[in-house]
Amino acid sequence: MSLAVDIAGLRLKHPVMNASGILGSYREHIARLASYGVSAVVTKTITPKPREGYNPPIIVELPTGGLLNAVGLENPGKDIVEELVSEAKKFRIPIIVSVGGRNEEEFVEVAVKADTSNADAVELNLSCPHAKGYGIEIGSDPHIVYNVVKAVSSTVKIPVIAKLGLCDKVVDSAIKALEAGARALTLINTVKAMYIDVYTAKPFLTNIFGGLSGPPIHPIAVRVVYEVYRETKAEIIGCGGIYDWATAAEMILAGARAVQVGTALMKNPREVVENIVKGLRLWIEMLSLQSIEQAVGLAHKL
Amino acid sequence: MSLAVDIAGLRLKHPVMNASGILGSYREHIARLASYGVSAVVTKTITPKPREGYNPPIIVELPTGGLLNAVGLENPGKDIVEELVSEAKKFRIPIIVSVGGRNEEEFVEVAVKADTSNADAVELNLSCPHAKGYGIEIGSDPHIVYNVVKAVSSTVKIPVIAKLGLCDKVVDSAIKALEAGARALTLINTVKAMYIDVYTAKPFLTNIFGGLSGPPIHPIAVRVVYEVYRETKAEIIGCGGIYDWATAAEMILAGARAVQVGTALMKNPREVVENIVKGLRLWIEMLSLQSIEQAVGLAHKL
Amino acid sequence: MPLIPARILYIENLAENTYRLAVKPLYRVEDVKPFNFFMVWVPRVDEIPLSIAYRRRDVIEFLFKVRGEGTRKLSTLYPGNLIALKGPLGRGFVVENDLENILVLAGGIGIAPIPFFISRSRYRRLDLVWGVRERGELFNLKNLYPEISEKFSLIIVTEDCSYGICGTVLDALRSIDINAYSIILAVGPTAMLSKVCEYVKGNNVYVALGTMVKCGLGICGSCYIKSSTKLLCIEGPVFSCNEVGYHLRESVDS
Amino acid sequence: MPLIPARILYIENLAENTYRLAVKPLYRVEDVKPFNFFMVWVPRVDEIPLSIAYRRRDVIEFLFKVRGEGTRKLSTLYPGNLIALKGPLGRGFVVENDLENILVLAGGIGIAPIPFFISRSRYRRLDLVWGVRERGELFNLKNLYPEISEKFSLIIVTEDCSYGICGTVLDALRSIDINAYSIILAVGPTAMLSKVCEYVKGNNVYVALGTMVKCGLGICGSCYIKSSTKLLCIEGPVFSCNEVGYHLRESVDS
Ligand SMILES: Cc1cc2nc3c(=O)[nH]c(=O)nc-3n(C[C@H](O)[C@H](O)[C@H](O)COP(=O)(O)OP(=O)(O)OC[C@H]3O[C@@H](n4cnc5c(N)ncnc54)[C@H](O)[C@@H]3O)c2cc1C
Ligand SMILES: Cc1cc2nc3c(=O)[nH]c(=O)nc-3n(C[C@H](O)[C@H](O)[C@H](O)COP(=O)(O)OP(=O)(O)OC[C@H]3O[C@@H](n4cnc5c(N)ncnc54)[C@H](O)[C@@H]3O)c2cc1C
Ligand SMILES: Cc1cc2nc3c(=O)[nH]c(=O)nc-3n(C[C@H](O)[C@H](O)[C@H](O)COP(=O)(O)O)c2cc1C
Ligand SMILES: Cc1cc2nc3c(=O)[nH]c(=O)nc-3n(C[C@H](O)[C@H](O)[C@H](O)COP(=O)(O)O)c2cc1C
Ligand code: FES
Ligand code: FES
Repeated sequence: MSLAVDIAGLRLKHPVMNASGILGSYREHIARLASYGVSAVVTKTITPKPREGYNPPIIVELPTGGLLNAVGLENPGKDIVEELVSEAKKFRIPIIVSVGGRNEEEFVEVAVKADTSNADAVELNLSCPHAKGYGIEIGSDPHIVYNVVKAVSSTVKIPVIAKLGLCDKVVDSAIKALEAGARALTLINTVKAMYIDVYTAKPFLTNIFGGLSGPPIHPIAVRVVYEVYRETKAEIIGCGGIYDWATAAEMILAGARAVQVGTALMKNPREVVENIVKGLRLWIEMLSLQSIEQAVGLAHKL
Repeated sequence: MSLAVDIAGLRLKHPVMNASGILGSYREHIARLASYGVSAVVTKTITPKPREGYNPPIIVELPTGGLLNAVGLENPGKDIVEELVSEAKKFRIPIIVSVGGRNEEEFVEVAVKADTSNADAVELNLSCPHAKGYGIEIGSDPHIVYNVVKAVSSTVKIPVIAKLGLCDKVVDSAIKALEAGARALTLINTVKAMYIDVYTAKPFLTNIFGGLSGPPIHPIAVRVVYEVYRETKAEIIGCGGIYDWATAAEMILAGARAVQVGTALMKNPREVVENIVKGLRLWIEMLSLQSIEQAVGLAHKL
Repeated sequence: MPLIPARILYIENLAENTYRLAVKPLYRVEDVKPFNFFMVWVPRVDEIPLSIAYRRRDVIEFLFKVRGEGTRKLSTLYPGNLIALKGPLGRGFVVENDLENILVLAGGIGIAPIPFFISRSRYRRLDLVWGVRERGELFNLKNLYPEISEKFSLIIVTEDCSYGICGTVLDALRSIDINAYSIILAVGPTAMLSKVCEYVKGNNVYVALGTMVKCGLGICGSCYIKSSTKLLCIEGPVFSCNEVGYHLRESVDS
Repeated sequence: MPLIPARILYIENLAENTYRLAVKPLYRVEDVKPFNFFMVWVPRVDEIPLSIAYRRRDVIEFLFKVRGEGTRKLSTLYPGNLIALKGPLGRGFVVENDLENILVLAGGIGIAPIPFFISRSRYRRLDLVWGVRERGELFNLKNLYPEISEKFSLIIVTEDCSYGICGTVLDALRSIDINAYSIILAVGPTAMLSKVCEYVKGNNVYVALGTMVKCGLGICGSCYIKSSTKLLCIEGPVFSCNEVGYHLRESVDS
């Protein structure tokens, strides 16, 4: 019985990686992520130049569940990529560099850096809901998605993964990303939301708006994965609200070959990853399947 | 200190009504809703002809929080409207008839029935995420929104409220609805989502997709209310995940003059409504305001 | 209360179109009371309300009759198959008073909740009248639930006179001295319940209704009681005749 | 752990740019330990990490120095104003062993967590060396927290020799017999901590770091310890010198 999966040409020993933006900006972060037991590390979204991000408060746990964040794509810029990749290699763990930009050139610039640094893949962040110019404006327009993915995939040798967020045309954007050469899709990013402190009558985040993550978005993310898989049969990395084996299994049944965990790494990250992996193993056995890959998209067989 | 609000020309003794689809199809439902203590009753969405809705399962509480439903706009058709209105009048409580349709004519048909039955307002459901042809396809296209709202508001005398859901262009749709004569907006409906049972590897709902409601969507709904209020200063009824005074207060601070409660009426509905109303009163006092209307949109004053 | 996956332990044909289903929930189920029911998910086919017929530690039993697509499919599942339960739903109904004399009238598969009701209730005496159309619908209740076999006396009535007393439950009722009972409880087809409520007046007469149940959560309203603000899935399924007289009359007519 | 609104009870200027802030959370706060900290929200201005300086029943006290916009604005708030707390964060650090002799070295506002540390710890003896640049930065610790005034002896050091011993905390440390202590704990500017870790070797030397804290939840990574997999907001802020030697050297150089 095997938990290994192939995704975007990478062979992973199990399907669980971290989601971009959970650590992943510095060498030390990579080592810490490796210690969580993930099968591949995904870096923080890296832009050509360093970005300061927003001033705190940038994050808050909501009384209605989940996390709201507006970090603002803080990152040390593309020069860090080499260091991040070489650190991951020390742990013999695949590394996917998350790439951000405002236009095709910026995406290419960072992706080339990842390529020449021997990263295993790039994940194009086309979907941040709160970093103006860097995010969901791109991913919600299938044509821009096509152009960005095409520009990158025709330049770099390593596999290109497109990360899309919740938007009306997410299925079209997915189709365009694949046409443009994306080997896989990561679905979804956070969902634009906000939190107002009722005692002071003021929005809490400095940026006012942020991205909602964690359990609240899980059923939305599963739906997006299901819809995109149904229309494309693409290789999908499911992301959004996964915190245990069952939330991961739902993603896999909807069509994901691998999953990313973000918010749930906040508490006891090692146990979280270990429990998901263990739980998936038992689940595959319960379903009497030989491998986890056999479970991919199974919910489509009615 | 007053909790009374004016919304769409209706004077309500406090801001809390039920959301459409929580009961509201039969005379008996109206009486039950009245007993919950709401300041106005909103009917189930009524279409010209009776609709059977989907076969069970149509609803499920999710392990990640909230409710997923695909009732499929089951309703007894427009002939029920008179009975619903006259029942509400017995309790001297304003009644808002939720209207559904596949095209302008159908919306007008039901709205006229509401008008001639002396309903206090109609709420056009432009945003159901799971009833094909009846919902979010309409609300996510600002032009269609304009046409439907215009058709209804130029035909009926009673106030028209447009209910919109989460979509990329929700602000544009809101602007169009107001231009077309909507007196107020209800924001938001449920969010398209799904749930897969991992033990049988099958989608749970008969309809596969459903609408997510309850606390998980609250921060998204507050964001939509905030954005729409910022751009339009419209009269807004906030809806989505409200279950206590604080979740209601957030909506009001974001720009809502009134709120609707759906999912939270599942358990102890009388207490839920009473606690929200009581809590809002104490909150207004804490903020040293004279009336709840003074709190509307206060989060925009940074 | 999220769904609870449950594994089928056995499924047994007891009588004509009548099945006994035992399931073992994979997670802990909240405390259940007699007349609580579950929405039972038959994957990709239906979700149907079934009363708890019996509970032995972590095994829950149902008794059901094949009616349509959902119950038919359920009857064809195998031990080991997984279904899912939503519940316990409804308010439950139990008697806990050693002074009561109870008359239970069950019509057809209306027998389903009775074993659990008997097992959990305390009373002085309980007489159960179980009426069916013909003997093929019968099964041996006392053998099935030996733990409660001493707790009640059973009178069987068949409409075609193929077994026991000849006639309907109502016929049997007419020959019974109802003043001997402090509680009368009827479960069965609406027409039968309606007649019971007409025949015996009083606050101590209860009926378990069977309206359409679509959500089970008090939201969709499909289970409303006519001319009442009550919902079966919240305040039911057991009501006193006073509460549902109008509903019963209207439902039978239509 | 969602935000906890808290009302300012009083805010007092203790010394040059130094304030004492007491707040009453509107909801129950989890149990707090010494060296836990809160992210303190100054509405629409900033969110800043502040150590718990003291806790009396449901009142939480902070001691803070004005550094930039956030702390400046905080210092101008009034009693009755509302702020919000995120926490308690970090792992906490407390001594609970009657045999220990503890030497605490506090530089400047590094004194902030010490009153609570003293109040919650058990030990044989605790000597506190508090160093500041000039006497204007000082305030009367023992008067402020009379409950703990007997639990430690205080040595004050000023760099400009305006009060107490003349010199830096490091100068004072050099004149102390460090072998008399089983635990040494230093809180203050990075340069000071770095020198402490260089001067006293051993597993029993601890420093409370002050990296950038942006999320406090172990997610953003802004509080990482150089050449370590540790995060201050999760495993800190107190570390043994062994764990953070490289970090301290690097941070001081840059
Ligand atoms: C609280 C409650 C407890 C019940 N307990 C039992 C039980 O323990 N054993 C048992 O055999 N039956 C019980 N029933 C009845 C049972 O739910 C129906 O027989 C079953 O839902 C029929 O489903 P179907 O798909 O097989 O038939 P369908 O083809 O759906 O319908 C056949 C007939 O059954 C009735 N029915 C259908 N759906 C429902 C529904 N959701 N709720 C109520 N009635 C419905 C209708 O009158 C319909 O004409 C109970 C009903 C209720 C409301
Ligand atoms: C765990 C911890 C506990 C602390 N406890 C206290 C305390 O009890 N009393 C006290 O006076 N100070 C304490 N500090 C330091 C305090 O958080 C900073 O002085 C404060 O954040 C400065 O904010 P500002 O907006 O006023 O200044 P800014 O203008 O933002 O910055 C001024 C300087 O303060 C430092 N700083 C700024 N933001 C942060 C941050 N988020 N985290 C860490 N350092 C920062 C930087 O070095 C910067 O140069 C603590 C810091 C940490 C990490
Ligand atoms: C604090 C934080 C920072 C994030 N930063 C990024 C980022 O830089 N790039 C990106 O593609 N996604 C980012 N995300 C989104 C996550 O990668 C993920 O898509 C989202 O959080 C949903 O997954 P979750 O529910 O498991 O957290 C961030 C999320 C959080 C909570
Ligand atoms: C079971 C159910 C049925 C609903 N039916 C309708 C409907 O008929 N028309 C409508 O406009 N909204 C309908 N809604 C959406 C609600 O009115 C509301 O917009 C949504 O549930 C969010 O509010 P909540 O989180 O308070 O439930 C329904 C919601 C639920 C849960
Ligand atoms: S079944 Fe939906 S309200 Fe009772
Ligand atoms: S402050 Fe964000 S990880 Fe520690």
